[in-house]
Amino acid sequence: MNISQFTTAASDYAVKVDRLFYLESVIAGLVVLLVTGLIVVFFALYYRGSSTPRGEVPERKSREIEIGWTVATLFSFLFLFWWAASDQLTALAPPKDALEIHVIAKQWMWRFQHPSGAREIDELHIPAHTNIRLAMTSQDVIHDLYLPALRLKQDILPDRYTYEWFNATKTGTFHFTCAEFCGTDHSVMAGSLVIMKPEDYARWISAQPQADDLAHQGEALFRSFGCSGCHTPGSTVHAPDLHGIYGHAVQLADGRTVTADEAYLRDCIFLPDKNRVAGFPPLMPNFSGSISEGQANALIAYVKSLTTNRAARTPNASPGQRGGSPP
Amino acid sequence: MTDAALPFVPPLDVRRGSYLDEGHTILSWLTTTDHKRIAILYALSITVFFLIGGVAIGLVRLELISPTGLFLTSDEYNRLFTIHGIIMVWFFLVPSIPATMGNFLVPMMIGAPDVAFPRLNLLSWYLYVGGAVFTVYVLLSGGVDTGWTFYPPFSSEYSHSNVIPAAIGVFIVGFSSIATGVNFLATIHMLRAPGMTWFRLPLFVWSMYTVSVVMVLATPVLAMSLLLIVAERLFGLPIFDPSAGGDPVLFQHLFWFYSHPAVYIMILPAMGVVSEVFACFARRRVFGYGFMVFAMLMIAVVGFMVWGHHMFVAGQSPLANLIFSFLSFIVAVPSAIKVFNWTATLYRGHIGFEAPMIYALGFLGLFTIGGLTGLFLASVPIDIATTDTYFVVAHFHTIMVGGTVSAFMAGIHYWWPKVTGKLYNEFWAQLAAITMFLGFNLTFLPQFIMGWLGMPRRYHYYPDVFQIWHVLSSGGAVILAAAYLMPLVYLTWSLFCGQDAGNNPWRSTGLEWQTPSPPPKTNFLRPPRVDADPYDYHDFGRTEETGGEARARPQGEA
Amino acid sequence: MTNGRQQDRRYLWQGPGVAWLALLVLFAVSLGSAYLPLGTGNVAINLAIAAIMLAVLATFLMDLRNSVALVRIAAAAGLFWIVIMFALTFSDFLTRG
Amino acid sequence: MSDTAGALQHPWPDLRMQRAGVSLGMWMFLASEVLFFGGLLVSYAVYRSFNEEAFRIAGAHAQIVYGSINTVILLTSSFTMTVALRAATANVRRVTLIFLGITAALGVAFLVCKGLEYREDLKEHLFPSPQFPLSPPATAMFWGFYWIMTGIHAVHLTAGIAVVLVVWTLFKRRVIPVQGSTMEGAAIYWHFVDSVWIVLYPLLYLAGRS
Repeated sequence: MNISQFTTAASDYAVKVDRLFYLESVIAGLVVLLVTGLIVVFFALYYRGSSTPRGEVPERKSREIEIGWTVATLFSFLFLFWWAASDQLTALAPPKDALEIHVIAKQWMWRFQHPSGAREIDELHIPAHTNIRLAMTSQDVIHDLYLPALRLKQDILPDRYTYEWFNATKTGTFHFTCAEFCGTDHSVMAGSLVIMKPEDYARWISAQPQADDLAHQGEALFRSFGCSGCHTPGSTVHAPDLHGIYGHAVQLADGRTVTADEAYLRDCIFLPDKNRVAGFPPLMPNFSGSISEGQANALIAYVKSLTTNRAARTPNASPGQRGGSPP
Repeated sequence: MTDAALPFVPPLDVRRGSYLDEGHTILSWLTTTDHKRIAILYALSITVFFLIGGVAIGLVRLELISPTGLFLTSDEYNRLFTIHGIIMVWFFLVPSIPATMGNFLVPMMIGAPDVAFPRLNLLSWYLYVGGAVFTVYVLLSGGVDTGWTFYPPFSSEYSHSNVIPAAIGVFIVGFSSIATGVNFLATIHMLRAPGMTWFRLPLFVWSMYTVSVVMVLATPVLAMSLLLIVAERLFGLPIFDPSAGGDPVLFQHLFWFYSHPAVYIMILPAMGVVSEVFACFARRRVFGYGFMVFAMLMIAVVGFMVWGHHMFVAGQSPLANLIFSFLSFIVAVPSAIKVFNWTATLYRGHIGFEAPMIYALGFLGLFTIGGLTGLFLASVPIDIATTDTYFVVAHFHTIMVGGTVSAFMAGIHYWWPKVTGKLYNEFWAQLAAITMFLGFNLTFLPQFIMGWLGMPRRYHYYPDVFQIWHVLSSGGAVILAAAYLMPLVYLTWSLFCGQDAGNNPWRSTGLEWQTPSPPPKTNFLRPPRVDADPYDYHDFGRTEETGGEARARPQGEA
Repeated sequence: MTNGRQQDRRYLWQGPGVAWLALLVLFAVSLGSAYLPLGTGNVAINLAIAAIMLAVLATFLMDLRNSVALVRIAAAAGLFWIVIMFALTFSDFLTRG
Repeated sequence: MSDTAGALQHPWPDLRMQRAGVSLGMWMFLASEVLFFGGLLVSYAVYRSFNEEAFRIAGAHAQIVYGSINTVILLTSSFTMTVALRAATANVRRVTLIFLGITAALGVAFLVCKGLEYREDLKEHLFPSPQFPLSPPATAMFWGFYWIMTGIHAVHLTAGIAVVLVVWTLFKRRVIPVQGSTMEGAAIYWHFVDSVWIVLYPLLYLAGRS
């Protein structure tokens, strides 16, 4: 293993983080030099028994000094905060068009699912110069996907999605690892991040064992778990139609309005009573235990693929009252 | 140094009539309500735990010499660093300075015969022992592997180790610090000697005051968060269980609401100690006394509002990250002021190079480094890159071990003659102080570097590219261990063979020194009255050879 | 003498008695209001009444009214810090998005 | 009045200072206790704000009759405690002893009532377990809070009763004079336990009544 697998700054963001780090290192170095320098000078001048003249420091002067360095410190810290915060804020919003890869962490391994349906374990291939968004969840305890070369780290929680996004600029093989203590084999829960040229990635992904893409897998599951029995327009059971639901606002029974994102859809599968949609009876069975996180990802991908175009074909579909007629 | 007893302190035979003579049986110690004796009980107990915690981390550092381990399984490794954390935080660092020096000195520095509630004080030690019993049980029955942070759902559902007794032990010891805090606050408010106004309080007393506020208001939240973990693990009450809608991040909020202020519980007393030491050995009034007091109050209050900087990657909202980052930069300002003020205290002084001063200088250097790396971690992007790596490990050890333990040692050496009436060997003490500083830096500078390079913490096996840094760090740890053991030997030696110290070997102007050493049970031979500001060393400095003015005189003699 | 004695005795229970009655009335109002369909208003009313009850209890039964400033500061400190805890914890939960 | 001297304890210079000190110490302990319950309350608030509906469903199953009776009992006990304290300060020993006794009895009555309530709850399997009858899952969260909050409160109350009984015995046997600072501390603590209940009652019993 080579140290550059950790230290290479493989994205523009990583370069910015390094720049901030070096800036603060220089400031810290100067302060340490200042303090040590003063101590050495004072020791030399005012060592006990030395003949340097000493007198009182006037009250007024010492107050001025005191206020002076308080203000100076405050402003330099505010400056650092401003710099750090602007780096943080510009990196905040993930771009809309990002390539989305699902990450499932469990004691003590990593599973990745590409949009094409290709799966990997403890190894992640991604294209460079592409916005990548990792949608991550855990099957057991808290983990943390640490990508040293990208200077990124994000905890991964059970029953919740967290995200990391980046745009890698350097190709090569880098290290990634778990950074939140997760039990016995925490220290070996690691793998390699392979950043490839986009065309190489395209070649690589097409050479993967033929698997249906995630949405198609989801479609099959949608039928085999019996979801389609209720969630089809015209079904006799009164259940919300799912076409075009992703990304749109949903009115809930308790008066709240939420946006149907991955987390919401996931909750609908595992905690159906948590966010009941207004106007529908609580009939949805709880699938926690019978559907795995991986299958849930496929189902969610399928629901995301159901566009409004098809929904438009069904008559009477209006927001808040999606789905067929009452039984 | 010769006996420089101040004129009005009767030259007593040191041994006779001191608090040490109030009873020699073990029972007399176990039932004492004298704050000085309770301080000694605490000092002995925390030393035992410091050694246990030290052995645990010694094994860890030995194991880490090789990237593939030497003699431990991963489970054993995880249990060792967990027990190291639990013991060092709650059974050593939190009680270290407050329960020993604070107990001994707060009443003496304010001119009181004892703390406000002497029996509560004894109870607090028994609570400590109660918590200690659970922790020792955990240790003997196979340990606990959650890390000292007890994060659910690992601690509540997945760990197969002794989480419940470990949490109960910490829960109990928490009430010991609450009791100590309440006691100090009541003492400082109600029992100051005549003339001892708020702005005549020595900075050590102010540090005890502020730390007590933090102890009283932060510790209960830790107790509650641990209680909820126990309730979930023992009875299945689903408070943090994600499958019932619980949020593990909420636990982290509660935990850090205590555990970040806990860092200030560890560092504020250290600030108090070195303020005393700097003033005495530079023979100089502490520069900017008012600002020093204000800075400590600021730290105690704002220190409660920064806990979220431990959770920048935990799934906290970006806005909360921003707020906590801002407040963390703000809380660094008073710490910086203190560093400048200590440095400025040396200006125009008569600086001596005795052992306590070397330890205090070690504190100043390491606290500066620790504080500055704190700025790195307050910056969200750098924190995201370095949190949960050795960079963070090195940062907080520099504050809590480099800072607090150096100051603890400075205090031990400074007040050793006060407590025991004996002088230790100055040469060995200086050697130990310098060794400790060098050993510390050799241990933790490599950790800063490998942390920035990407070495995650709590790792049993690690990529071999980091081996060189681990070996250096382990080498430093050996030196550090030697430096910690040396005082144990020469201080014990001084108890039996040390020279008598006289009442005031450092010719300090502190009120605690204006009474025989070791002090009588009632602390003062006559109730003191205070008529000067603290650190009245300036006259003292000029008339170095003739001895100085005392700041307090017994009532009726002034 | 006897008269003064009796005055003393009345002082023992009179003030606290009024406070006690006030607390019982407040409790009844709180209980009754809980059955009105007010949505979130119910929680608000219940908590407001609880706050008033705490104030009555602290002022008249715990005698905070007559205690030294210091004791009042200690009591206020608890409240101030709990506000910090709520504000900053919710700064996360309410902005998670 | 002659026994005032016996009330003064080391290291206090006089009884007035000692009483102020005990009262201050007790209040600081209460500030600590406020934060202790604060951790619980903030958790409750977070979860309730995200599970409005579930908490309403779950709250409707709390035994409001027992809860309300207990509220009246505790409010009354605070009243009797205050009378006892005032009597003690005025050095009226007999009244002090009687009202302390009533206070302890009311405390015990609360616990008995609570025990009956717990029995009902358990009969309905409202202790979170696989047989837990309510849904959605966050209802179990509400009941988790119910058991923890009432449990911790009951522990505090038990401690309060023990303190009151000890004080009563010490007064009865004239070990310590009623005028000392002991009564002060006991009373403040008792009122605090009552205050906690005043907050818990609407959170646990009044959720989901409308």
